[in-house]
Amino acid sequence: MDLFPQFLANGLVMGVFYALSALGLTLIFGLMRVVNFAHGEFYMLGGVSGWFVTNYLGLDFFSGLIVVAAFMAAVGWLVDRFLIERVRGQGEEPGILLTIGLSIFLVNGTLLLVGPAPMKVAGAVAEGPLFFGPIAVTKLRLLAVAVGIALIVGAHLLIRRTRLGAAMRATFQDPMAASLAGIRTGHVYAATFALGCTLAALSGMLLASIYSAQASVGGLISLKSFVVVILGGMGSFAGAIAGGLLLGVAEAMWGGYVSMGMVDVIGFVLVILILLFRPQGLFSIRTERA
Amino acid sequence: MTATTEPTTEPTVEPATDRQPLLRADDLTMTFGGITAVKDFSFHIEPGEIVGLIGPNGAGKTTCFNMLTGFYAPSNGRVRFKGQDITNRKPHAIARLGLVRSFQKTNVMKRLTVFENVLTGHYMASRQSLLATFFPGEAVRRAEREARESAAAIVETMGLAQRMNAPAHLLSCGELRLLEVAVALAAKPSLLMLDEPAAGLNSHEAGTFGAVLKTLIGRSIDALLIVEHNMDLVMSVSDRIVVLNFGRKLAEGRPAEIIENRQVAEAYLGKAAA
Amino acid sequence: MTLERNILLALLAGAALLPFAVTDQYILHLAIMALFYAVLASSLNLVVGYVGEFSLGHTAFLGTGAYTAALLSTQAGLPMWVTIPLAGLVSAVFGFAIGAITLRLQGPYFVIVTLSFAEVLRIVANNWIAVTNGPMGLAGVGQTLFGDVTVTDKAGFFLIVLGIAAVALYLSYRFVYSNAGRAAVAVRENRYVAQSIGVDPFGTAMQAFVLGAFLAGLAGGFYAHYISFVGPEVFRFAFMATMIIMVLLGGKGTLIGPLAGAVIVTVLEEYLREVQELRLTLFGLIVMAIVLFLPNGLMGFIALRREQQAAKPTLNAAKERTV
Amino acid sequence: MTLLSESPSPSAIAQAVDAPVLAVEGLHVAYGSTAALHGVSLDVRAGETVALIGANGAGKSTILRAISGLLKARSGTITWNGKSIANLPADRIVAAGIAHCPEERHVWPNMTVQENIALGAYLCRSREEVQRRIGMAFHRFPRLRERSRQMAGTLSGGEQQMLAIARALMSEPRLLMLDEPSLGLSPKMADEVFDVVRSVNAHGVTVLLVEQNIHNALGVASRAYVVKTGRITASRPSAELRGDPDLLRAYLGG
Amino acid sequence: QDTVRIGLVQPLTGSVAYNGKSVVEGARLAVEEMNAAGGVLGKKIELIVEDGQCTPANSVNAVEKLVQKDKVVTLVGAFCSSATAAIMPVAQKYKLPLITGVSSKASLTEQGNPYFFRAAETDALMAEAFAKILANDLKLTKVAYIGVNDDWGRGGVEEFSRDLTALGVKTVLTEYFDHGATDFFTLLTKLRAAKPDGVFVAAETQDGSILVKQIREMGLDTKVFGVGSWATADFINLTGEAAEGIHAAVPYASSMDTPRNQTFVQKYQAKYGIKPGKYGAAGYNALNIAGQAIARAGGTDAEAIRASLAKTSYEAPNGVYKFTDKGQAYGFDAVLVRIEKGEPKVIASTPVDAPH
Ligand SMILES: Nc1ncnc2c1ncn2[C@@H]1O[C@H](COP(=O)(O)OP(=O)(O)OP(=O)(O)O)[C@@H](O)[C@H]1O
Ligand SMILES: Nc1ncnc2c1ncn2[C@@H]1O[C@H](COP(=O)(O)OP(=O)(O)OP(=O)(O)O)[C@@H](O)[C@H]1O
Ligand SMILES: [Mg+2]
Ligand SMILES: [Mg+2]
Repeated sequence: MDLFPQFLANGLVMGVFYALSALGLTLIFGLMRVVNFAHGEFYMLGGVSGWFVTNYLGLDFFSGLIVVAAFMAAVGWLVDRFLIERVRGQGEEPGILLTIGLSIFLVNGTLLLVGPAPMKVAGAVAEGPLFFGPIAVTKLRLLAVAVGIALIVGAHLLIRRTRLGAAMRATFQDPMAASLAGIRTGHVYAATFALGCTLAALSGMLLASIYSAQASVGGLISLKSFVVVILGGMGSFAGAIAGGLLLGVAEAMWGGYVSMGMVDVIGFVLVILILLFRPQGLFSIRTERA
Repeated sequence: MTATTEPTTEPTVEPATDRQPLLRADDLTMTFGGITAVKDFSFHIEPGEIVGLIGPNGAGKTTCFNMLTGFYAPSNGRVRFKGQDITNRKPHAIARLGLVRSFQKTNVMKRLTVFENVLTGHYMASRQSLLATFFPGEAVRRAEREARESAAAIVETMGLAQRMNAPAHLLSCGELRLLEVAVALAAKPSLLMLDEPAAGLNSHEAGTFGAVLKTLIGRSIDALLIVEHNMDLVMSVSDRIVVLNFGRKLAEGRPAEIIENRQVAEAYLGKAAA
Repeated sequence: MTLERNILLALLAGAALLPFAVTDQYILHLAIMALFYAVLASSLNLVVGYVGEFSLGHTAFLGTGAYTAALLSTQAGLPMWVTIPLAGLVSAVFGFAIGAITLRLQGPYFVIVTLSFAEVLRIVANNWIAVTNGPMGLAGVGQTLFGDVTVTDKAGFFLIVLGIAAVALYLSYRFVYSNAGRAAVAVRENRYVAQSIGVDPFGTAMQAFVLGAFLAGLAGGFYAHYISFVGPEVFRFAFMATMIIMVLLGGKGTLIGPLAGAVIVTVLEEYLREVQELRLTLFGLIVMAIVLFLPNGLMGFIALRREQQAAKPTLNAAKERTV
Repeated sequence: MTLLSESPSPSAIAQAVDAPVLAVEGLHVAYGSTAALHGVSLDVRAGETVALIGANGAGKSTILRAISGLLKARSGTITWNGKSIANLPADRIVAAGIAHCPEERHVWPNMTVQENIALGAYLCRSREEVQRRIGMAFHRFPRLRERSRQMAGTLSGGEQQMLAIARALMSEPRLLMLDEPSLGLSPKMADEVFDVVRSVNAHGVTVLLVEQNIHNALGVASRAYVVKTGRITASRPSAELRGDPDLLRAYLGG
Repeated sequence: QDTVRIGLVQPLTGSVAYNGKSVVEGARLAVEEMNAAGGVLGKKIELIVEDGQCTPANSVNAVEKLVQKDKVVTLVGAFCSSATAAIMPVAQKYKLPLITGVSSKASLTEQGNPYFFRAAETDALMAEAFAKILANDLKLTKVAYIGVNDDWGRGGVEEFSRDLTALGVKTVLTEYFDHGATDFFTLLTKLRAAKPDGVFVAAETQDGSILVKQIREMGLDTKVFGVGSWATADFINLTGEAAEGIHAAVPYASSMDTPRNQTFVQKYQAKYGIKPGKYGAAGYNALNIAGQAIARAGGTDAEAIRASLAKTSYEAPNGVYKFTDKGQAYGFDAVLVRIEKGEPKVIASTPVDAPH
């Protein structure tokens, strides 16, 4: 049997998942330039609070998703206003340190509250296999892919086509000029952070319904997401999806035809190779001049 | 508009001897995507000369600087400095040959003090081997002392003595421009290239600055290439002026000749020439 | 500059007396770990503070050093005085190779590519079983210093790591206060200016990077012998996070900062054992609090205080003039 | 420049020049712990063009930054149209009709020229109106139309300066504050920019100007304040200053 | 000291914290029981738990602290074999007995460390005990092996494949994945192509449950059997439907049907609200072994405790633990369970023999 179609399908699905889980980071790291090490933890919180609202509050998956989104937007807003705000404009390092501290706090705080066990988030649809010729997928995966693509396109349009999107880009490129144009930069920062946080959490809940939610997943998610954002070239949603698909397919092919053991190496090797030849990532141009 | 070189002005600046010019650029061309910023531009600088490079906004002056100093690789053309071909060399390698420039957009080391900025500018004078870095001897200490003295003197010359120990981010725009020139001077260039050094200085300060520039020739530097939109300054310091327009050479000549030039007036000076 | 040097000398002298004054092995163990981290943090500081680029892959050099020493010791039975310097050198070679690729990049790209290298090395260490013994790690790393002198007690290890720390600080001190160090600062502060005054940004950054790798390799070599076990987790991000916290907490771009950071974090982490499960949660909170209240680290805070002290009279004078 | 056809009718100016629309009283501003302004007072009447002149580092830019809300005032009052705007955030001040074209251009480097200009009218919610203003901007600075799809960060210094001015005009302010508008512009282009300033002013917009080129500054402004080490040391009609080079030198000497 | 202190090093943070917590829970229960019965040497036992994060350096830190500051008389722990390997020399240096209830890397007991005792099965022992049952009862001819990429997973795959191969079972695929991996579709695609009639999996709850779920999602219906904490309530809950019919070879299952076990399960469930799994039992056993050895030693002298540990004969919920000269436990029972209707049902039980 020819395995290629299934590998490709696996890779594409994973690619969308990667792009999806990197979406929040594309905003916060790619556009806002906060090297956010707590990204994986926001993702994790999405899964864990998804578990909470579906298991304890008895909500169905989609209402749960909305509640989680609202909750995480509030968390993101507060984190920005009370933490990130205070180190803004002081260069990269305070942000790095702050988000490392935040991530340590969030993981261990969550561990304290819900314990280290994996948690099951009931999915929106049944889990059985679905066959397209030789290719097996599940409904849940297809749903997640669809939602993922919708979110990515939505985020892209938001940034490129709306007033808020333009205000965001202006604010991150030169906040002083932005405020002189009448943009409320404080709100723009907080809104972006909240949005990034929400996107991370949504993907966290969506994917937790396919896998499981656990307090300690954050580290791995952060790593992969950084790879995706860098591959795509900071802050580009088209780039993020390309980076995600590239990573997903490359991992599937490597895992399929070479070895599963070293699968995680692929992303990093790709990053190194691509930046060797295109130091600004796949989808970004340089506009700085001497 | 077609750009033409004024043939009449050429002979007056032709080198009298067959010595090598200090800097010679031939047919420099730079294209960005579809835009040609500089096209077939040739000029030269003699030792002891102050040359002004002027032209309308976007004419290609800064691009030209970037090509001469290795920040851009020219699409076409060659640059020779002190007889060596320096086209496509790295910026730092060119600087080490004695060709040092300042930037149009203010570039200083903001968190260092004025003195530290200028001291850092002495990098080339106090370069040393790795061994000497870790096990310094008397020579290194002497070089260090000399660099410090020289740095203080340069800060003085540029009129920043009061600001000696102020971190650069406390300086106003105009002061920063002066600091940039000071840092460039600290590198002990033989040809100094300044990109709008007087932007942000008022008329009076620009005058003082011009006077300082003139004293440098022969003492600290061999020659000076200056881009400036402050006409009083350019006209008063330059021995010769080259005019760029749409990336091509429009005219070249002594200040008095340039002032008279109709094309220059039309493209660049506007009402001011009237 | 001289102040910093004198403080360092005094600290070293004081530390040398420690094993004679303290017999509590637990405290000595903490002191050893603190110094080990101090070497690591100082080496990272050379990159973060003096290249001005944030390397997240510094564990690559720690791990390379640790594996080098462990392999030389378990396979060839070499003593520490050979393995630790060789660990430094092998790391320096890795530093050169990795630097050659990463130092062309800046900002976030540099951050992530260095991280990628560390991860690649970790995954290789985890899978190249023939050499690294994979996830099983290399156990039983010897503790022979030279000849048949074997270090058996903590005091011995303390003196060794103190020696390494002294070397690390001496090299850093010389580098930082030299023309080369100023060049590195120039590159950090403004690449354009640096280039135009003749500084080769790549070469200068490379010097600091390789020196940092060398020192991290020394630390790694020491670690292998002291813990006597090396596994792929030496490449893990957890080590990296600890190093970053130390450097930034102490204050990057200073020599004493990372040292202070290493001591504080080591002691803090142990002290927090008292609160059991809350330990890391509190640690995270403390890290955040430090960023918010000491944004430039401890040294930055001290410098600010001194500046304010100095500025006070003039400020008052200015006030008087205006009223 | 074509805009000269909209040249001012003297009577329009005369009507407007009455009560001060902008009044600054005893303004103290500091950067961190270093004071930059020590009690600055000035006022600008409706429809007037006023220049701030003074040596390098005197505090001219700081005055503009305080008015536009980029810097907080330590003490002192700033009133605009009779309302206090001291310590309002910058975006509220723009909304109140004050535009500030800052020193060093501050264009958004990774956005196209067109996007930069369009965002200047961020507070204007009507699409047609924004389009109209963009057309106006391109009409004033034809060079920018040629470069409309280029990333602003790759423009030449002077082109960026034009962009910054065009962008500031996009909010159609009642008070326009320009910080060294001619900086980096060729003499011809500087003239054209000052023509634009005159024509904008002729339409009733009040202008507060910092300008190093004294000739140009006094050419457009009716009055000038002299700023020296954080204080206003004199206020003179332009004509008077122009006629007295020695006085001028004394003021500008630093 | 008015208590007898025992130090326990386990991962309480990080990705294996989940299992470390279970060990601690079991250990706490054991201490509670012993203290309720009057403690040892007339004193209460005090359990001091430290987080070793499963890394060598942190585990060494924790042990140094337990030994130097808390003056414990016996050490229990480290979960991961690498961390255990790192603290073994420390224990030896301070001449303190060290018992692990978990670390299964075979070579640990081969290092000639007289202070080290392993109250756990090794992969080799499990494989030996079950290979025949698997091959014959499940009628396997072609088997695929999947293991988590660490010392434990690799050991499990190697031992089982060796023993099964010796019984004539063909190996059609061997793959390792990294701990924390979430998507196995690529691996399972290869599995589907290899057409095995049984899959052996060495994975813990988190990885294992996702893997088993995805095996079903891919529409594969091969027999699944494995080692790891599978016979636990958590595993079954997480895996859901997909868990039905899979087999697990475990040293302990809550459904083991001995009176001793029934009281253990009852107490454990009363205290923690969940049935004990492999790791809960491991912590429980290790602490009981330590406590009994101290009691028999008649004092807290390390040498005496060591000597009495060597003479252990401890009746655990899952049989009797004894130690070989090298400190390897044997004699206890291991079971093969099948998950049926959400319950681990014991289908075979066999005592673990001393290695030869
Ligand atoms: N990277 C680039 N991509 C596209 N166009 C560019 C790029 N760099 C420069 N240009 C264009 O090249 C032209 C020349 O620019 P340059 O900066 O050399 O002008 P200049 O003579 O220095 O002008 P000014 O006096 O305004 O500083 C400009 O029109 C500019 O827009
Ligand atoms: N960002 C800043 N941080 C600290 N001090 C500053 C800052 N900007 C300006 N200053 C100080 O405030 C004083 C006034 O600066 P300002 O920029 O207002 O001067 P200016 O009159 O605009 O000068 P220029 O003509 O050079 O632009 C200067 O002495 C300067 O040192
Ligand atoms: Mg220019
Ligand atoms: Mg100014």
